Amino acid sequence: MADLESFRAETRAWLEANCPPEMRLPLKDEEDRVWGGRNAKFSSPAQKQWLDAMAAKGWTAPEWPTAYGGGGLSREEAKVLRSEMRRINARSPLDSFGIWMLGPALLQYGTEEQKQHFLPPIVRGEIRWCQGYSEPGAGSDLASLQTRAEDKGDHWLVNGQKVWTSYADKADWIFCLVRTDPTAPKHEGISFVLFDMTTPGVSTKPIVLISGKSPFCETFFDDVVVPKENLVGTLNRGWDVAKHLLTHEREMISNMGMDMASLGEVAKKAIGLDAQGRLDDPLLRADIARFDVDALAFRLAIERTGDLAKAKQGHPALSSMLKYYGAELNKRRHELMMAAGGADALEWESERSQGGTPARSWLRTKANSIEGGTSEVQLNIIAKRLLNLPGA
Amino acid sequence: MADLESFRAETRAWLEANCPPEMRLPLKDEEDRVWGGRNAKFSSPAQKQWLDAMAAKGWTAPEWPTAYGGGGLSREEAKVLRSEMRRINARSPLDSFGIWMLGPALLQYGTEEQKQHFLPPIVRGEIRWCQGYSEPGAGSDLASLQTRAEDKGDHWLVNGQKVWTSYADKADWIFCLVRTDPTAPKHEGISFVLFDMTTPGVSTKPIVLISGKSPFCETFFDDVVVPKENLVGTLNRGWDVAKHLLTHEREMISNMGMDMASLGEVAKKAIGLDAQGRLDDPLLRADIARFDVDALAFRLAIERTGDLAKAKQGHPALSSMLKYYGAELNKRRHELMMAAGGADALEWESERSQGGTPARSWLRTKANSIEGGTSEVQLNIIAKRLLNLPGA
Amino acid sequence: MPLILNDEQAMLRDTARSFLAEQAPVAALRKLRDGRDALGYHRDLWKGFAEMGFTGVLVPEAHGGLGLGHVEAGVVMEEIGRNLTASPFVSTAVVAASAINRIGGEGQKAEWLPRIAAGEAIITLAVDEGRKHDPSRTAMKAERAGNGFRLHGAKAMVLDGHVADLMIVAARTGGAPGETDGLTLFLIDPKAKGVAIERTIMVDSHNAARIVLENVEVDADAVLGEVDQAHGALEGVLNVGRAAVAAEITGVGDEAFGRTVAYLKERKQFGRVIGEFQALQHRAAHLFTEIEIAKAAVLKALQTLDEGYDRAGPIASVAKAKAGQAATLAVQEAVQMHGGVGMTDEFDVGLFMKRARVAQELWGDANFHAERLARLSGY
Amino acid sequence: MPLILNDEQAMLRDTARSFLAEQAPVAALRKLRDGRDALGYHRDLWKGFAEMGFTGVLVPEAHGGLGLGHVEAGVVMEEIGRNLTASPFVSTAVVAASAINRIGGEGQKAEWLPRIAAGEAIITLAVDEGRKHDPSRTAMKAERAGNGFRLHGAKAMVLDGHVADLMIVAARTGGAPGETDGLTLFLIDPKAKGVAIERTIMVDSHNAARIVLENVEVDADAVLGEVDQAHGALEGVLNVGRAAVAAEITGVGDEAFGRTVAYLKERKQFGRVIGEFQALQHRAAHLFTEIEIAKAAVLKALQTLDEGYDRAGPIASVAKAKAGQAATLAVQEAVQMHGGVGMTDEFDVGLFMKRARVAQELWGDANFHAERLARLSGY
Repeated sequence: MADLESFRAETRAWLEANCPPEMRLPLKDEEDRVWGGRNAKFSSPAQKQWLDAMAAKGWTAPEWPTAYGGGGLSREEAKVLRSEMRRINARSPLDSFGIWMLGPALLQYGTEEQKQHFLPPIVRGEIRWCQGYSEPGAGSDLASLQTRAEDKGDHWLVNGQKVWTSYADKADWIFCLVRTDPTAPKHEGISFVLFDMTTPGVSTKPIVLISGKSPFCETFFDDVVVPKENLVGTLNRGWDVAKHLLTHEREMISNMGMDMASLGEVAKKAIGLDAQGRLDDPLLRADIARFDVDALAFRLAIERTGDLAKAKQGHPALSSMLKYYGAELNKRRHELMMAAGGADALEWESERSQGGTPARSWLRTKANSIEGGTSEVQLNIIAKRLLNLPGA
Repeated sequence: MADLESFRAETRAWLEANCPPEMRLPLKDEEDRVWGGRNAKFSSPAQKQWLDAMAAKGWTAPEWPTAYGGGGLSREEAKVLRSEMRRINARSPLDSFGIWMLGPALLQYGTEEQKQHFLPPIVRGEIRWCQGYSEPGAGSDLASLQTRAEDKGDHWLVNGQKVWTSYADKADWIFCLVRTDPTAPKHEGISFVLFDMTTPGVSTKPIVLISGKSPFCETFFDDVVVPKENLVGTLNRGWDVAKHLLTHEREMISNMGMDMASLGEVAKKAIGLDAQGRLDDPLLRADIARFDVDALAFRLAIERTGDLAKAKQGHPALSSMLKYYGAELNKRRHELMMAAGGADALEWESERSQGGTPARSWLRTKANSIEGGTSEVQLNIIAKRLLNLPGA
Repeated sequence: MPLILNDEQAMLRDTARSFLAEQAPVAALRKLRDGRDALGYHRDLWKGFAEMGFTGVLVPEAHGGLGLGHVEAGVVMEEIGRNLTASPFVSTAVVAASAINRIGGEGQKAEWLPRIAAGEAIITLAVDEGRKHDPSRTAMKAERAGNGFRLHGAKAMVLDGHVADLMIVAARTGGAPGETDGLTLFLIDPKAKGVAIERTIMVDSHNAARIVLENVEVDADAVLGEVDQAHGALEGVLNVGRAAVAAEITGVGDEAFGRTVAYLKERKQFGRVIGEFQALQHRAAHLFTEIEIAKAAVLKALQTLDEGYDRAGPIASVAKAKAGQAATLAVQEAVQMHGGVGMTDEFDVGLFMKRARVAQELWGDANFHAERLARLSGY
Repeated sequence: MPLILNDEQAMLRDTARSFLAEQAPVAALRKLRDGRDALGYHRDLWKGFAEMGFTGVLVPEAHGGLGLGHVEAGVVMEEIGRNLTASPFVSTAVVAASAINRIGGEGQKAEWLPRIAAGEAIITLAVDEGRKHDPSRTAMKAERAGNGFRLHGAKAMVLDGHVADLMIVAARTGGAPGETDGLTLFLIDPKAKGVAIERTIMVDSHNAARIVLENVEVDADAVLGEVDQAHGALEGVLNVGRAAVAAEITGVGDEAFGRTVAYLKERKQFGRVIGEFQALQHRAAHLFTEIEIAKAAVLKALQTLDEGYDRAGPIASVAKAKAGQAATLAVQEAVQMHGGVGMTDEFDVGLFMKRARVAQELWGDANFHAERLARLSGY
């Protein structure tokens, strides 16, 4: 504990010295996130400065081993780091599917060479990744995928189509599920491979969402050559890697909205207070108060689930619980944001609404309970794996 | 329309003259209802006076033919009667399973003799009925019933057991589902019979509910002799009668709580108003406001469903919709009543709480979504019959 | 009166349904949006509305309309909802027609009602100023100036503001924001000096604008109704708008629900039609129930406007609140049950969600109306 | 600190679990109820609590207790919840022990804490007066009289009031109802002249009473803590009570849920185990989630009381609100999913519903605490 307290003091001092003031303000909008990659875009020099400082300490991936560029922190230290960052409202220096999703899978299933090769640049935000899982028409039934990888001796030849590939048009590399044994049952014969999105034969087409944004793409593979060494894990056992990784995706989605400004604050600014100092929209106020109870409790449930896992008292399916609730909570948050925003929030293009940010964010959240396994799929998993209900 | 307006004026005048003032106050509690029957109990002379006056006009069953003692009113006239009764907060003169459930079935399936024999005393509140449907362990699967009626030439011999028989210990007669052909498939081979509860071999045992009350009984039949003429409808087609009657049971339950005092009034008295004239418990107030929206709209949905049926634009399964929503609404009403009542409402025996009336009523409502077909069964019916969803 | 449509009303519904499905389906809204149409509605469609008589549904026959009632207006609104039809119907033929017919002097009626019925004038009510609807908070000033008044202030969510031929503007001739006394309605020419109009592109691709009045001078005969006493009359007209929008939003929700049920019967996952999954069945059955209940409240509100205009406040609030809540659930379930495709702009369900959101906000959201009901009920 | 029990705490949980399941299961509550037991708790059980050290969980070792923390008290409370155990644990060993230990003078501590730890004194806090919890509305008067005070007024929902050896009574030495200043806590002997105690039989068959004080005179040394300044200290003690009851109610909800899941696996309808029905599966999965989230909030509240007693207000409110809401859903689903048998007094689930309802109300329901959170957050 004494060590932890001195770690806290050091961390606080370091953050104080290294986190630029602009990086202590809430995100203006989704565009304000830092995703890194070959073609990284920074909306301010402070963003780059903050990323570089954190990456140098390995604190973009605090719990990864230092050998692979990570922070090498214990779980308790990482908690301290997070709480100290929260104390000064420090933004996340880097949003990264590499850190949230691929990294943990590589640490578990990758070869030493793969770890050495891929992890350090991920920590530094130099490779931006996308995920090639879903295929047209497959929906929740992920394992019905059809994209084929033919064994051509020294390489795989990949042909097929993915959909809902997040930021495929902006990503440098893809981690991708392909069918390597078409004769095997559905969940077998699938492998997990990595390849560069600039490989000839890869093309992407953005999908315009109801938010008017295109975070997702359709992605096409036409005779794409993938080196054999880019297979992660065992041949035809890619489903294991995928499930491991889905757990991390779920955790990522369940955390959505945690870095948003408080609803009460937003509503107060938008609507004002009445003579008794209460938000001047009593029913909305009631909803926000109840939301706050749920959101604060949920944040603690995330923490507790991690602590349980660390103490080997957890259950892998608890990530489904967090994914389910986190997604529903974030949708609720944005419904309330829209209610608080009123007429202003309904504008789609004006400067007043920052180009329709409230409405576009609201619409975007509707996918939270679809992507990474629908809420219905999460409930099925809870019923089956945590409650052991029959036939679930 | 002119006729209707003169009917309204006459009705108003008649009610003004004949509805005793005590019968214009809200029910004090469930004990305050008038059920009639051979051993009718009236908690005040006004109750009897009111019942007799209404029964003389046939207005305990306003839409039944006058030939059977009913009011002979058109649907529109009956609506006027109801709205005029509501205007002066007139209580229902009689609560009666005979009027709500058996009567409509007899009008549809009974012989002329049966109608002549049973309906007039039902209108006058002279026979109190109970319903013998559920059997131990059957739950929602009503048709799995085991009570047998053997054909003994001039009579049936009934043996078996029913459960959840409402007020069997207070009822004069029972309408009862019995298996007359044990070899037929589940829904076939069931018949619908009526018999006197004083017939030798009939015994009842009250079931104590969580409300501490015993509105239900277990009912046992041990070689009970039932005259052949007491069969309603076709032999072995009792399931048709039962379904018809269940529709009326559903309507009855969906109307629950409609004669209760307004939640806002109750809460105002219990909790008081704040400086702005609002209920001094802002979140409870929000819940009550939303409840009121739903309850007012639901009352109109009941009316509309009746109007649709009358105009042959309805669907029998709409009764499931009303049953489902009405039950859930009444449960919600009583949850809010308990919240408004606070500590006082938690007392179980005191005079202050009228012998625990709020808590007992609250607990009793929990059965609303179980009796007469569970909410789950109603939703199944809606999915299957109104939405035509597959496999429902 | 039975809580169902009578034969004539049912016929009107069928007529409106086939007319709109043919002339103004969802694709027509997409065309306006994607082409960044300057008007924001189809002029030919509006002519069609006039030919069908829809524009004159609430205009007395003496002024060239059909002289029908609010139920009939609601019938058209519901079909507009089903098709997400963008048109000046609610601003002009429902709210402005009601306002001028109910409150206007004979001269005002004679001038404007025939033009509404003929589809020749677009007229809009400008009432809200802040983010949330609340007429009593009107702050726009109207000071006596010479023979008339000088108006100063700003309005938001003015439907069809940038294409209107006339605006009915609520302004304060007395009292302070928060008070009901001191409100007056004015007929303002959008081309008058000092009027600035900014069209706001909305999430639902329906027309709205912000209006700034900078010392706009009008004559005394620009007053609609009584000076200082507009609050009651305005509430009456708003109740018409609320009930009408409740009808529209019910159409939006019901259509989104219908499309969802159809999808449930067609879409396969894990080797089964997803409509077989009981969890989805129960949610669909619950949603069906909510929508049916909303329909009853909406029809009752419309009937009450016809039978006892002055008593319609509470039921209009019930209808708007209930319809808003049911439709919100309907579009949420629609997107969720459609899964990924429901999130794409290419698919229609998102457009239903967008329209439901704006219609929910218009003239008071479910919170506003439940709150109003609580106040009216004295708790 | 990790948001899980440490090894010692887990061991205490296991001990408490087997002790209570054996000594004070639901059947023990039925026995008290059906026998109309005069005490309302089992005296032998209370001795057992003392022998196990539970009674002294929050009493410092110097005063004969275990000197453990709030997490440990909560661990016992959760097991009490699972078994619906009726005992003076929360009134005496949690709330009164905290109050005297936190606020009391050395003499008061030396007099009462050892007796609490030994299970020899039952002490209760009397704070609420109206139907709903709200300490600031305290109206009971305490006027200066001679060397001490004269108390006048009435209290409701006084746990174990009719068997208490001492009452800690909140009264007003200044200010007016609604104000936080002017509150003082008094130690009152239930046998003192002017004290009238009415035991109230409650829906959950747990002990509660109404107390009327009619000009009850006490010396100055009956004051617990500072005159006029009790509000802050009282809130602190109430936070302990709230977090502890949140732990209990979580136990109530979790046990009701566990029994329901077991029933889903066993009960057959239409030829299938009802746990196979997806609609029920999803509701059960949702409920599981709500309960897990509540558990996290409750543990955090207990840990915060241990780590930073004065910061515990908001998290105690989150815990009480969330636990109340989750348990309410749990008992409702329990009765519904059990169907008819769930409605019978013979079956236990109804008792869980009854206890959850009372515990929800005690020291602020979910509405009270969400409201408090809103106020603390400045909206």
